[in-house]
Amino acid sequence: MKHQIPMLILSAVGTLLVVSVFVPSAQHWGEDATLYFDIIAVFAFFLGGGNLIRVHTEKVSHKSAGWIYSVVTLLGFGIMLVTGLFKIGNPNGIAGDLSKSGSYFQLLFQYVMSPLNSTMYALLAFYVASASYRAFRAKNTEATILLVAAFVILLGRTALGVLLTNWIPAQLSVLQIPNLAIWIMNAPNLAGQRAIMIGISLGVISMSLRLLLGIERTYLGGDS
Amino acid sequence: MGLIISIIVIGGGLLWILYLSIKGRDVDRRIVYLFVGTTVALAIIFRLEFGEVATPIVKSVFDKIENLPAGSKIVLSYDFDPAMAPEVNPMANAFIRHILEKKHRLYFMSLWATGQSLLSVSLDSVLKPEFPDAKYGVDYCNLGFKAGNEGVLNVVITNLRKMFPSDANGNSLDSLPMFKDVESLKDMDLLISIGGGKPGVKEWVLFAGDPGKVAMAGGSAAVSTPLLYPYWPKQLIGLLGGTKGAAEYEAELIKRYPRFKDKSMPALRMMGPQTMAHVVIIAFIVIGNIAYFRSRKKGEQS
Amino acid sequence: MTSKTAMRILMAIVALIFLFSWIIKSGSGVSDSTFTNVRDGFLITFAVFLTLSIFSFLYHDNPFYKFAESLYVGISAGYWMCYGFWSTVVGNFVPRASRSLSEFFHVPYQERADHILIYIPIIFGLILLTRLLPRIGWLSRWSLAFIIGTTAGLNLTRYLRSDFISQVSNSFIPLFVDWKGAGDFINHISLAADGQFIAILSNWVIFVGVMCGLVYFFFSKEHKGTFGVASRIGIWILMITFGASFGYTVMGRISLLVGRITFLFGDWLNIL
Amino acid sequence: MKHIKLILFICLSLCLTQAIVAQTATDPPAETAPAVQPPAPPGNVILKDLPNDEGHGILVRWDLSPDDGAGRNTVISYDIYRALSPSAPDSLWMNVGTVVLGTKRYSDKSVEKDAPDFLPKKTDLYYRVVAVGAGVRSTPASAGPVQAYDNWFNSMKMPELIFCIVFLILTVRFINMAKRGIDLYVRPLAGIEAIDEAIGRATEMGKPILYVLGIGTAGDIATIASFTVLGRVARKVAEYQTSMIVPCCDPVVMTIAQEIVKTGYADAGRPDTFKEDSVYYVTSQQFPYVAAVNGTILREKPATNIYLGYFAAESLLLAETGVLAGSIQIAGTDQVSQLPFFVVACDYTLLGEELYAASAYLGREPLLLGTLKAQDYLKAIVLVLMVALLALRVITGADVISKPFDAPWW
Repeated sequence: MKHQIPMLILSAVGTLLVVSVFVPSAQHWGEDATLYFDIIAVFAFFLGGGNLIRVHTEKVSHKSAGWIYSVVTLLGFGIMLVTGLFKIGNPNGIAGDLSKSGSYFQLLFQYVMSPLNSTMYALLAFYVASASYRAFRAKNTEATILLVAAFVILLGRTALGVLLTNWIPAQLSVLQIPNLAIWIMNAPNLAGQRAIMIGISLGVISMSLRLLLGIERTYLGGDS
Repeated sequence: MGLIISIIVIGGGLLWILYLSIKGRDVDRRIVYLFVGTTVALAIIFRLEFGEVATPIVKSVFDKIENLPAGSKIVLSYDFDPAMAPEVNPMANAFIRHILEKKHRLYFMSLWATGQSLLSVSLDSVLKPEFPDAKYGVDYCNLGFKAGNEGVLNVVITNLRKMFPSDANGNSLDSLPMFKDVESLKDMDLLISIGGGKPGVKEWVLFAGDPGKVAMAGGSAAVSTPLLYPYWPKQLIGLLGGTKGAAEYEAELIKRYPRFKDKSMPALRMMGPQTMAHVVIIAFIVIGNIAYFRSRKKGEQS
Repeated sequence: MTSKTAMRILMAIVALIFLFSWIIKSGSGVSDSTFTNVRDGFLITFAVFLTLSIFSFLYHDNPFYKFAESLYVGISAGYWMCYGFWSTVVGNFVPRASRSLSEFFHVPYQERADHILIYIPIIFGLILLTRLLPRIGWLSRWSLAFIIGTTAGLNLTRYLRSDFISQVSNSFIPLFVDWKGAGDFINHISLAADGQFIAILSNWVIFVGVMCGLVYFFFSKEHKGTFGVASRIGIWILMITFGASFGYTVMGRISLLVGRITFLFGDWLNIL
Repeated sequence: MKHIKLILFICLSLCLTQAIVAQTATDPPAETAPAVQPPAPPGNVILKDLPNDEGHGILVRWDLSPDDGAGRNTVISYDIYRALSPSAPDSLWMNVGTVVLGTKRYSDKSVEKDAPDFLPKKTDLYYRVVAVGAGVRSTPASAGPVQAYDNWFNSMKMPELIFCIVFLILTVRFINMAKRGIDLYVRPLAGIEAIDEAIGRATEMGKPILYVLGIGTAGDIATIASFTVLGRVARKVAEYQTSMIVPCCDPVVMTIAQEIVKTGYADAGRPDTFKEDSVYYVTSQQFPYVAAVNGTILREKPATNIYLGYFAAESLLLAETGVLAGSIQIAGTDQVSQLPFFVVACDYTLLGEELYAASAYLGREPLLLGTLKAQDYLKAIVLVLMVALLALRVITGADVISKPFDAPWW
């Protein structure tokens, strides 16, 4: 019972969506199911929020290590929630666009969330540099090919590539690094991406089919 | 002048790291970090700039927007977050300028909530000051964000109003003139998604461009650009990849419409630091490998 | 003890710098209202503080970083929840569910005969939330099944069309572009980027590359003989692909750093 | 060259005719010409149900008015009207669309019941097409009745359906074969074989195994594939009596992972050794999550890190930290942009499809193996098709094969 009902729901919804692609008169059923899916997806955000509250209040109440940071998290969460749900400071009141400029929600986004988010990513520039220096080794043929291709792309996408190789005559212009970079993107890269894409698509199709047929059941937890 | 100082600092630093690596001494990763930071900072402070020319894959997007008859319907979807913004926001702004300059109708939407907030910034900093005549609901409108990723696209490609009963400001779509002849995204002349994660340009091709048979263009963060190449030129008419793509588009825009010359064109400005950083990364790979092969040789000898 | 004192001194210095920045920024505000100026001055200073706090992680994990990170967790969770509520619950559910609620939220009400069906996702959504209650948590699998069923159903046909059929059909490209006979080809052979030879070469690389790549992903046969050669070429093509990917990713990451440093120099220090 | 000449010639002659027309037009009487005469109506209006739709569309076609682009050249656009009766008064004829000159067809489509121009199903409808000039309108060309009905099959989707059915048949066939005990061969994959080895190594070192499911949701295919592998790993870990850490990025993923690991321990006969807090939820934010996992890696120094699932930018951060901690690293994802970093920094990497195959490899269950075989056969079909069509092109020299899937030839 615990397993049959979810499997039934899954197969029914999935099959409906597949059928709605082929059968025009079932199309609006497919649309409805997708709309429902989107609404359920929002509850996943709520679930995330609920979990966050649970985890961090536990930490605070147990005074476990770093509980003070949990307070910060909860505070941040609470402030964002209040400014957003009540649209505080929104010039258009409750009917206004949530991210209307001037609203506190948008201010918090612009000056708190946005710098945090982008700086987190900016750290990656440093990590890439360090990985280039420490980990990027031409240890075998494969790695060497990867390395050379990466070189050409890195040089080819900047003005330096032009400066270095614009002496090459037009007859051999594909050897100019910017052109070579474009060629790599258009030919071998395209072929490789396509092969991976076809492979992955087959994998996705097969996995979807397994799910619809009820063969793949791990999402229920456990193998049984 | 700035270029010379930068070259001296960067070259000197690289030689020093090369020396240390050959000696077999470990260079602390913090020194690597500091070095990268300094390189980029120097290039930004000295405003190193290089010229750009549009490559075919970028040019084809530009030409498409250029050649559509005035009043064409174009969707611009903000599918990114602040973390990708430095790369893709310049594209979005360039698209807004180009589309409104050509008097097309512009429909904004986003599959990422963060895209919605960033769109607000774009509207205030680019659209409203530079195109004061553009009227909301007639020349442009903001549909806003919906949760549900590709599910949203699956619905709007056949029925827009089912997913968006109203725009981001709560106006019913039927009250906006520019939606009069729009039933679904199939009625659009061009779809542009600007993104870099999931959902992004790929999902737009899969769930909107392909099934709806609508012309589709993309702007994507560099990370996901290579994997979008197989869709070009059939499923995507063109693609702007990373800062480089944005810079090429900005260059093309300025070439055709010189009035934008004094507007901020951040991607063009970013290409200088970009070039310097690429050189440093390549140098790191070379230095790292020199050290690696030396140590391997020593290992074989002993 | 000494490290604690050092930490305190550091904290004080940081606080002083940012207080100073706040005052300067508030003074240089452009708005007429003092409150707005002081607020914006604080916000921009705070943004800088957060930026630098995160960068400080490069040196070592430290309380500043931990603070910024914890704040980020809370803020972004709240952010997405608010958006989920306003865009989907208010935007898509309310207009179909109730007229008075629609009026309250200022969204256009949609009269529909089958509006009772709109409660289906709400029920599934509430079931999903049972995850938070240990005893009936297993119920949430029903909602999960709905979610997975939708993605599986959507993916099945979409991937089939766009990533399988379209990509296979896109691979049937002319292998002899503008072919006017071998004599003509040899007379005009060149390595010009827009020349005929390169165009033909590209198409051959794509055609052979896709085939060899697929051979590499073939699980049913050992990679030996001709098959082995093809799979070897396949993995090389894949490695070039990864190289290109690496190059582009590095490019992207650098752009983000440029963006951040531009923010620090331009918006904060005003030296650009 | 020849073409260019031809084009030039055509252009020239066009200009010439234009000039002559202009000349005659500027003759004095034209200037004071009476109000423009209404254009001739379009001819031969044909109505048809719009194919491949859900029954709310009519395809209207007509022949151009003689004055469209020729004749008096006065047509600017066409208005299309719809009514429920041919004798309806003018006020009941609803304008459902306007198209520019030179257009010969219009799809009248409206699905929403509340829309003012809603097109009802299975109802007699009548249409009028009017040619519109500057301030003048032709007499309407009418047609009808016609009914819109829903189609039971969208013929544009034929290729998808064929492939769906082929795939389904192959899958069922191989599953049956596997169930009957016929041995299905799959070649060894280094990354998969390394997993067992790595668990052994962890046992020897007395250090835990870190299993990261990525930042995907429970609905992502990569995550689902990873779940299956997690089950096997958990069973092995329980057998070897090692410990494992599974930090999760998604609350739903976490609860499923918890149950999977629990089941794995139970299958190994050691349900008592399962610790609930070895599978825990960190946060659903990407970078805070990575920072937390990195912290765990540096503190615990796991013997093996397994990263399987959906990964984005965190791939590089995790992998590099793993290198610093000296762990053996096995990774796999279907995110192509992250694969290079895994390839560079990890000891073994499952590339794209190999990740999906991993569950079949580890379990060797007939059902999973069967679908893997079906995938392979479809790949084989593609390969054969590519070669065959290439041969066909070389033999016939025709370009007919370049669009076998594009055109609706069926």
